[in-house]
Amino acid sequence: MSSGEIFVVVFLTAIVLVIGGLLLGLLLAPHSTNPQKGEQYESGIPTRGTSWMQFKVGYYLFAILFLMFDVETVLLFPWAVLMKSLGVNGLLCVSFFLVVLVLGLAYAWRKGALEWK
Amino acid sequence: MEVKNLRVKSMKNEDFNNNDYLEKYVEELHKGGVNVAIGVLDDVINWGRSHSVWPLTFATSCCGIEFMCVGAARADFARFGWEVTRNSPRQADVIFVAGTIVYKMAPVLKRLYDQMAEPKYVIAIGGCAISGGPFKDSYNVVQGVDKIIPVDVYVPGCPSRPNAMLYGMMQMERKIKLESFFKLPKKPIITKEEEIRAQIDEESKDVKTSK
Amino acid sequence: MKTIKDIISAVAPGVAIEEAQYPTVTLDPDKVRGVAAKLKEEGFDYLISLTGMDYGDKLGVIYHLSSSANEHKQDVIVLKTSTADRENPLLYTVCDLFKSADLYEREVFDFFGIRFINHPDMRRIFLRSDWKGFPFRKDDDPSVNAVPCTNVTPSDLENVPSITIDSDGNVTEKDKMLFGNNEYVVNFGPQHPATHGVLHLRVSLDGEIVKKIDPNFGYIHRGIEKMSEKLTYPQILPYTERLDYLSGSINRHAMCMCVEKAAGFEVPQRAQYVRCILDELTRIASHLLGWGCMCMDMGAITAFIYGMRDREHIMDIFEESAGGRLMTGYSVIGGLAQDVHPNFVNRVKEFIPYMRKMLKEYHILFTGNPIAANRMHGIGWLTKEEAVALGTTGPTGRASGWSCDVRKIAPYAAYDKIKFNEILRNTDTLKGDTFDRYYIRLDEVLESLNIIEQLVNNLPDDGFRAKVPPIIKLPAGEYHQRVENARGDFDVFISSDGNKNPYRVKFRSPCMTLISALDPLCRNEKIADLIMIGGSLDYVIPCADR
Amino acid sequence: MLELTGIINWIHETLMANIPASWLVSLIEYVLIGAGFLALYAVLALILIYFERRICAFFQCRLGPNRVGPFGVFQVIADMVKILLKEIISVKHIDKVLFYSAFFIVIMGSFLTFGGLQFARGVHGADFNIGVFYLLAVSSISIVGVLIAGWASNNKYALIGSMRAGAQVISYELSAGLSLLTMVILAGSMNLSTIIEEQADAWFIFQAPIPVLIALVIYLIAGHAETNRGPFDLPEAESELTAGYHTEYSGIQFGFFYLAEYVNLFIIAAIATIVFLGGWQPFHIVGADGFNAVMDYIPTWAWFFGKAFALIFLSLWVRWSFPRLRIDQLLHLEWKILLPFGLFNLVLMAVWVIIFK
Amino acid sequence: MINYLKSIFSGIWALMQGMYITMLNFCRKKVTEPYPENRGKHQPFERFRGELTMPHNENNEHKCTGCGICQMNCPNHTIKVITKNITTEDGKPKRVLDQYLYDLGSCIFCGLCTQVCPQKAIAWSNHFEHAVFDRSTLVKQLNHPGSKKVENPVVAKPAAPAAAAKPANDAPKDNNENKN
Repeated sequence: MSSGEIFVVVFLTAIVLVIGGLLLGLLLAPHSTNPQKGEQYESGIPTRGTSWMQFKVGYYLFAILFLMFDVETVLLFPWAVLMKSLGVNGLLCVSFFLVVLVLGLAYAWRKGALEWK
Repeated sequence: MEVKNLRVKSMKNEDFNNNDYLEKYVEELHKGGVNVAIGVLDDVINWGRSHSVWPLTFATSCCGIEFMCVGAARADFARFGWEVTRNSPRQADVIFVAGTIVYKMAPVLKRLYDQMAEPKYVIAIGGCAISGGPFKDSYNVVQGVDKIIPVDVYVPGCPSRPNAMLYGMMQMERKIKLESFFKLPKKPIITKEEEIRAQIDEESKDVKTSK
Repeated sequence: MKTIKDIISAVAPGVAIEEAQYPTVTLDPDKVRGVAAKLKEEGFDYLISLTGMDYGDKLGVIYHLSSSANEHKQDVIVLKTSTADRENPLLYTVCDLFKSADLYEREVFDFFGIRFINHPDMRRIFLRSDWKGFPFRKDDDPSVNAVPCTNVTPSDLENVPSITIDSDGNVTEKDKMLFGNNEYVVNFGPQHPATHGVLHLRVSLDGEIVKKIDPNFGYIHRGIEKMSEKLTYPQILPYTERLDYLSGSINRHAMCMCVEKAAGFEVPQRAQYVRCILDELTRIASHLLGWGCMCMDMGAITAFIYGMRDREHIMDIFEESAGGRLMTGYSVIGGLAQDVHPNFVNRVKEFIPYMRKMLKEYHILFTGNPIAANRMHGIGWLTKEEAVALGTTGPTGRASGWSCDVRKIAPYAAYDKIKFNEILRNTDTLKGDTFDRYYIRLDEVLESLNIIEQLVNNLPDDGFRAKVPPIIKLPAGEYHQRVENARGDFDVFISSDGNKNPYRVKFRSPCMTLISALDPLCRNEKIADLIMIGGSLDYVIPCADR
Repeated sequence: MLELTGIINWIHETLMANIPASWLVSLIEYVLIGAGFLALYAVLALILIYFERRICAFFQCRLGPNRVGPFGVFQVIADMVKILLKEIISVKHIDKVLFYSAFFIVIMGSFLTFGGLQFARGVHGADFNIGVFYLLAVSSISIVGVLIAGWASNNKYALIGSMRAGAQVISYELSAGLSLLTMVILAGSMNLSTIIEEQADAWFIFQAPIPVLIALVIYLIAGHAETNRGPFDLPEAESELTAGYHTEYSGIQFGFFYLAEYVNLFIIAAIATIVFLGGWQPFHIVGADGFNAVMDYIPTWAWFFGKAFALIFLSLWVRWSFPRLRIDQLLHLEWKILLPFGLFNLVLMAVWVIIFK
Repeated sequence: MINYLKSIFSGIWALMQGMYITMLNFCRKKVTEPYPENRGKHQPFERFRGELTMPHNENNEHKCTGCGICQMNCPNHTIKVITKNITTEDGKPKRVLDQYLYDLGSCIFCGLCTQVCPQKAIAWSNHFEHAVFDRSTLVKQLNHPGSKKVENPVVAKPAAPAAAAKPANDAPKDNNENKN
């Protein structure tokens, strides 16, 4: 049996699990209604205004940093697999790449981009 | 399930107070006759539900400290499987009204209770929650939470000992075991419908305008 | 050194000084502010409490002032003022002089309807904004208010009225909104695991950063002070325990002492010693819980459970002798309800070395933990001046270097017979951060153990209770008693008209001032810090709400 | 021998012998595989929940669940029954599509990762030649679920929680990836089967102790953070945000988050076991044949789960010892400690491989 | 750089010490009281105020005269003493206790009632298992049905060991002399 087939089977099983569980809850569980039930919970006090507002950019900055570094890491995987056969030459070539990466990190560090503000 | 078949580990039926209430309760439930298949299913489901009662972390005053003691090492309600205290009413099964409820808090308690998912239960702990207790004569204290939400078990004390709370929780467990799952919910819901409705309409207006 | 009378006659020339328990000065409403300002210059910078009064024909306010300087630490000056206008009573605010007056004056407005000119925030503090009447007025009928079923709307909470008067004497009233329309305001509490009760904090956030906090009280306001006016003195005792339930015995002790002093009862030494032991045990229990809760606020649930585990030993001692765990009901007017249990001394003696050992473990587990230490160091600075202005007494004040321990300032019961140190932190920098407030509690536990050790080894044997008449009546007058409870300066103020019921009872809650410190401490810190600073202040809401 | 391969082969042969149509055999086998995965998934989650509750209680000087069934083992079953039959509240003012897809994505992420593991000799799910890559990819799907759960709920606690989750998980993804990258250098392959085969004589941790140990520690910390468990439980920080991103979810919806949290815990331990500790390979000492034979006698699945549960115990121990990090500490730990160490370790491993291999 | 490494290693060391403490507690004896199993064996301490009782002797007699002092002293009207007038055998009218109602649901266990009772007719028991489903069952009648006041109050002592508090009048002799 191929891995692709197993992947599809696992995928379908997950769908069955979620939908089955949800259906069980929706069909069998008791229900009651009252006007406050669907309201958002905020420690028992009505919410002020909407929650969907512009949010702080800080979280987003880290997302960008992540994107940069993660793509670089992904690029290293092929080298890693062949590391043994490439030997010292491979390491030297990649180390140039790594130095750029480290410099980037050092720059971000120095600039204070890694601080939470 | 009959009352006499009720089993709580290491406790006898005679050890519990107020058994006559449960007998009456079962009698009322069985009025229309019980389907055997559903009866067995009920027992299985109620076995699960009664052993997994997750409380909402809700405490207003002194009884709240004793409630914390119930969760701590000495009394340890984790033994019964009740230790998964949820902070969101959506995920909680039982609300322990541990402490005084004043006029300002009453709507909050009501809202929390309303927001809980069925099946839900209320345990009133301590004199304040049962009857206003020490503050019966106060101008600002609700004289018993049963005025605003239906209460299943009353645990007296001021504040009640941790073990008394465990006892109250075992009473709750017994009551859940007797219920008929497929007939839930059947508790009266005391609501001043129009009031709450009107207010919520207004709030959603607020939301829209601020968008 | 100037005597207190010199100071008063200097700042308020020509005013009669009444010789009661403390030097008392009665002033016209428009003079109070000037005198208070001058007194503050003279070093009387700590406003202990501000008590509203209904004299029947007049409505008034009593100010208790004291000093943070060593020179006058033991002195208390009482200022009184009143207005005859019951329809629209107006007084001048002192909240710009003493920050703590901010909440006190709101409380007086809530209870008596006295509005304070120039006070920036004249909202109701404890009762709902739609409450009718002012419950502490003698002629008020609170029964017109029904149990409400709906929450007040957010905008109702934010509408801040204030009243100002310009130089020409024109009174203007205006309303403003507390938060802007686009602010991200999140409610923390009343049902929240980390607000230590039912405090409601409206927090304006910018991402993770706290911009402004508006504490909203009253979710557990039971009106104990008003109820006390209808109760006899022994009947008030159980209610004092339910104010700050974590220092219940200490509060009860305060009330007992106040009545005993006023009525002139002699309390046996044994009772006094046992009361002190109980007080210190209560303090340890409270600090353990406070420590545990603070750890839990920071996510260390195990530490919380350890604190609670060791607290149970104290609960056992209480239960065995007094018959109650939290509410001991042990001190009564004249002494103790019953003699201590024969096991009492042994249990206490066993507990002391056990607790010392556990304290070491706490330090290794949590104090030394780099995550915890990093979170606490340098967060939530409270300078000494700020602490005095806010009136944050107790461990919080002492962590900022303000020596404010009532056990030292005005020793009561057996505290003058034993040797102990007042624990202070950061006396050189006069600044206290969250770590100081955290650490001082564990140090105080250690010191309390020392106190208990001295007391329990020298327990006198002269009976546990004095003879008191079955009906206790206090002579007309005003009585004030300060004690150091686990959170700070807890005061009982009784105004008696000679009956068996008090005319007015006021409890000075240390917690209310602690909560008022939340906003200045948490600004520009993170949400996680807000929770942690709240834990380090260790307030108990029912004490603040009363 | 108590190996599972025998059972699997037996089932396959029985089916082949009795059912003529090969497509039907395949179908039945698919269903069996699905059911097997489902059962393993659920049972593991239940065992882990029980395990955690008991262990946590023991760390806290108390007993933990012990009253439902012998030693309280049926406690989690009761919980499951309860949570399955709890009402699902229809919350107002939400983004319905996102709200209902959030837990679906979370479950999908953890289930697909689960399907890529190797449980014993010959018992494994999808085995790609880019296995490590696959695991990294699918395990990071869960965070999308968490993010949209917080956003769709229209709840302020949930939103802050999910924002934190976003910043946290993507940051730690980096370190997890780097430490796996380091191991790929040593293994020379991304195929999980090959990686495990490579460790037949000695687990990787014994082949190159220093770099592998550093990588293991980094991976465990990062993995712990990715599962949002204490001391990295900022997204649901109970004392701050009540229930964090799943505040508005009730009944089985919340149950899915709960389930995924525990299975993710297992997945992190399992990946660490496979990549660092030899997967299902028994403990072998080169040359000591008698000893090796004894070790071989223990079934491979027992080796795998034993190692995984040892790592899980470590993780619980950490969780119940430490306070929660604050968000700036969290990012400090990742960007200023783990990432530099990870990069350094990468070079160290490369040098190690060049010198010793 | 050195500081950076130092801080990391000292941090790891401190964290490991913390883990050592939790492991220590992991191996310690657990402090949990197995509550429902230890019922009867490990009741709360004798003095624990669990419930107000009126001790009756073997002849179903109690010591309450129905004076109502406890009712007056109760801060929140938990006690209600209902008396009735009867004629004794020798023809005199007499006021005796009819019903002694005690509302467990609002009692605050302050102990004032037992402290002031001149007859020591009421006492605390340390029973604490009171949880019920029905609020009305918490209002209890303390005098047993058909009971009457004991004729010679000097003989009988209260049966309950938890005679909570001595009344104020019983306090030891004047303390002033002990002082100096």
